[in-house]
Amino acid sequence: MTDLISTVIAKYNYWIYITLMMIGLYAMIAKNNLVKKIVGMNIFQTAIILFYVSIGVKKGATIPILEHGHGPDAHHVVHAVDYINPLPHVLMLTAIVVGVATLGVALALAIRIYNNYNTLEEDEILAQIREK
Amino acid sequence: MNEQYPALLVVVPLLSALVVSIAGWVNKRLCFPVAVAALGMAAWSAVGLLLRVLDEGVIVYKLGGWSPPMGIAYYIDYLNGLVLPVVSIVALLNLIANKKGIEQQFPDKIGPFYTLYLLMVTGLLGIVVTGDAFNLYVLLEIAALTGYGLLAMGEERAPLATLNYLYMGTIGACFYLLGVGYLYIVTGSLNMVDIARLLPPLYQSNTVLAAFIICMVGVWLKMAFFPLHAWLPNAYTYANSAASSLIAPLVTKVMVYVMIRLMLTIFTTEFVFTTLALSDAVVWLAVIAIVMGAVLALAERNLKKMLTYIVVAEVGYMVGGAWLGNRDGMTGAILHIVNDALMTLCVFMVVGNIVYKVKGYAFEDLKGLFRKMPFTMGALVVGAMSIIGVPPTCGFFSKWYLIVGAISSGHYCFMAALIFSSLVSVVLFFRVFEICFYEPFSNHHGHDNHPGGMDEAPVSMVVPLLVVAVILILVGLYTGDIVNHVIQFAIPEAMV
Amino acid sequence: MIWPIDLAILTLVVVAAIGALMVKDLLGASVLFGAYSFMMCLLWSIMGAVDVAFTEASVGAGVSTVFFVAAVFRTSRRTRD
Amino acid sequence: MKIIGLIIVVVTGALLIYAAADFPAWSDPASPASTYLSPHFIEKTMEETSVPNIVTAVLADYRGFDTMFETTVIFSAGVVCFFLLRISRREEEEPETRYYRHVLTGVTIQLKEGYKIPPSDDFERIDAAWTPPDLIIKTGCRILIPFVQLFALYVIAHGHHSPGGGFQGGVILGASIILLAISHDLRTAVRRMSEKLMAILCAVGVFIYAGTGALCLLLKLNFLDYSALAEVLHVDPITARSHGILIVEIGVGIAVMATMIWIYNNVSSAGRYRQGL
Repeated sequence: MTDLISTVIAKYNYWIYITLMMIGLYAMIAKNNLVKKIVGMNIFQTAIILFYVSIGVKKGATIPILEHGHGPDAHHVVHAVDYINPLPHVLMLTAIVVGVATLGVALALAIRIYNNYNTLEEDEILAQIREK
Repeated sequence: MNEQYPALLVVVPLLSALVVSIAGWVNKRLCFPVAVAALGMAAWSAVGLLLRVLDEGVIVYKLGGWSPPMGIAYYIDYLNGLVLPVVSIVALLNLIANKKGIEQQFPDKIGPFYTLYLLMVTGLLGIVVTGDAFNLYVLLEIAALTGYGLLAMGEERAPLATLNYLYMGTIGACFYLLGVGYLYIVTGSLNMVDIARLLPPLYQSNTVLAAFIICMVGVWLKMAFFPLHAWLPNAYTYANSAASSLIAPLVTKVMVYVMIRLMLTIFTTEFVFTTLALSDAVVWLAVIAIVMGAVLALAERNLKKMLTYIVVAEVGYMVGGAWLGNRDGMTGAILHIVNDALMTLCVFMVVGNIVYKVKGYAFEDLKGLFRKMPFTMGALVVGAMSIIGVPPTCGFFSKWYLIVGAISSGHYCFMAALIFSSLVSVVLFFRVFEICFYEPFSNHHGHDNHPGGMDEAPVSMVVPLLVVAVILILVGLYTGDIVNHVIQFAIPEAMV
Repeated sequence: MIWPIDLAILTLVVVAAIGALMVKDLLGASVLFGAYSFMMCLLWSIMGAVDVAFTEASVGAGVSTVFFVAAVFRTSRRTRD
Repeated sequence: MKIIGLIIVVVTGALLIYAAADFPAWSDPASPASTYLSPHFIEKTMEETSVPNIVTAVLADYRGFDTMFETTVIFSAGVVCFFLLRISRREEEEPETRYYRHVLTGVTIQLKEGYKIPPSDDFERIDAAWTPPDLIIKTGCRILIPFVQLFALYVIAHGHHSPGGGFQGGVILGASIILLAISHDLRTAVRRMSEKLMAILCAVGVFIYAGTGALCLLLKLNFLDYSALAEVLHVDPITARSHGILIVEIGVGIAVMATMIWIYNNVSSAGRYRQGL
């Protein structure tokens, strides 16, 4: 039992990212409203970003900006253990950008659909298509 | 110049997309020549690269001058060396063929259309050429986003179909990203070759297994492998013809390429076929995909939608072939990427020509088309023969390899599915030919000025189509060379 | 990093996410989504990913929310789920 | 659909939990991710690129190719939104009655079909649903916007030494114009930043990035190898890398700013460019 609890606590970031991802995935599959699905999609994407950022965390390390000064002794030796892993951050900057780009396109599509059918509920739209 | 082909391949379409985007606001007539020149340059680089690969073997190109595990590198080997020319040539021919159609459909938005077109090709070429797992994700998203934009401009139902595609595509891409994250957490690397080097001691790890499954599911979502195919038929059917004849041949095939790349390079055949016991299950899924694709196509009374279900069935061919786990199956799958891209292009271009002239693609719109558009329908016959698998055309040869692979690995059900779908294709296409040939042309649309006479699509649309039809036959005739000089080296020695 | 704060914000993130999906008004959902993004941004800055947090603050909590509100304004606030 | 969704979610969740069991412990300094590539970045960044913010260095140099495509993604999103939503002038039905407002007196003039107003700066075109912007909000935003923009420029320029960079700065710059559009109306914002300008700036921003890369290629080194710029800038190769990063960050900033405004304009007016929010 204590084992289980310690695993749960030791990796709680990972459990939360799984929870968020599943919330987003469920919303994307099961929600009926198109904009709600887009909200779900964004939650899904941010959950993955949370996962990547969690990879980068390092105990006892500081943010990945080197301490530096100017002058003769500016370049002191840098130890890798003192700084958080920067690579996941770089990747996630890209992923955030991709997320907002997808969001813009998805909203543009939703507006077009609304102009055609005057509703955002998927079942109402499908009913209108069937009527034609 | 020669050493810079890998960069030029991707950068030239990208830069020209930007130029076209600006030109669209200044002088619209500049867009088309710039786009054609850029894709011509890309095709030239792609062919040059293939020749260099044949000469020298694998080419590594370091972007930014950083050596691979640190920076991003391009790896061009026999596998993507073969796929690159196909992608760029398909895109080029389709662009030339659709000039008139694009001007007819989007008179005010020519600039943005060509921009998106070029960016899409950039994305696809980048996916094929890159050697970095994360870079692949970014390019995947470029290809996807521009694809949504292109597909959504079409009939009234297009935006909804595209939005569904967007949801599915995003889930797929995110799954792939998550899988890459899992690989990163256990290996610490993002470079494909480097990951493959670090993975073997970790083959028993849960995380690696989950990474593989998640990546595969993500890629299958993107390529519309059977239970995950629901977005594809509507999205491709309701789109405008220029976009659907670019996206239908290329996107699914490039995703199949990504799957094969994951299986052969990142995870290696040893892990996929020996450590995992999934290959039977996936082949069965492929069987279902092929059968369902064929049956659903049979139920359609609409040429374009019927073709989209054939695309679904063809994806089943390639996934099944790749997962058979032997050399012949893999050869068939890789060869089928090439062939299927070309034959799907051929039939979708035919639909494009028909839409241009007749303004419809339901079966009743096709009546009497053989008399009206003989060249277009001639190309349709060649494309259909290739999809069915009639010998001189290329479709026969890849099917042959797939069937040989199925027999030697003992998956007789897969062989049966292949033959079943070929028979269904015979029925499908001969039904179309019957309508086009025997029933008189009906002019209820009122576009026909000379009843009974010939009214072919413009020369600029017909010539590229005929070129594609000729290529189909040529690729068929030179299959032996392609297999012996290229594909044979693309498959690792370990695979028998 | 102080783990109680981390844990508290993680909980708030989940609450905001569920709230954004449950609320029966799209404008409310957009605003809750903004709150969710902002919580995420806090979480990442706690984890030391300052650049990512900065980006999320400007993109997720800022521009994305504005896009959502704009789109909801152009369509409708009505939702059944 | 709900049941299918639930099943899929449970299966996927189970797979993810199964995978998480074998993860290295959280925040473990000895995990592969922290010991394989990242030490090189952390320890060598300063001597190889002379940029103290490691994230900026990796983003724009080691993995600069990713970032170029990241900018391209945002550019293509802008183009897609325009392509999907913008209603071209020919399709747009010009309303029969148009409204103008005399700026100095605040008098609203209604014009019937066929009448035109003499071209002058005293009149501004408004929409039927136009309401005067709230004085407090209007003034508050006017005061705020220059500072927002200044901060954005700082973020772009100081990306080498502190969190931030082209992307964040570009978003903030874009947000300042979006703030103008929200607090006044869309027409005011579009008058400042016309649609054509936005569209061209998007492309120019990405072009600066890709063009820098292509310039390196022309200088006989690999694509995006900024050390090639040393010849042009007359500095040593390492400083050239630092300058190269600044140049591409500026490109990213321009592209992102323009795209954010472009997307907002199209989404908030559904492509009509009349009233915004």
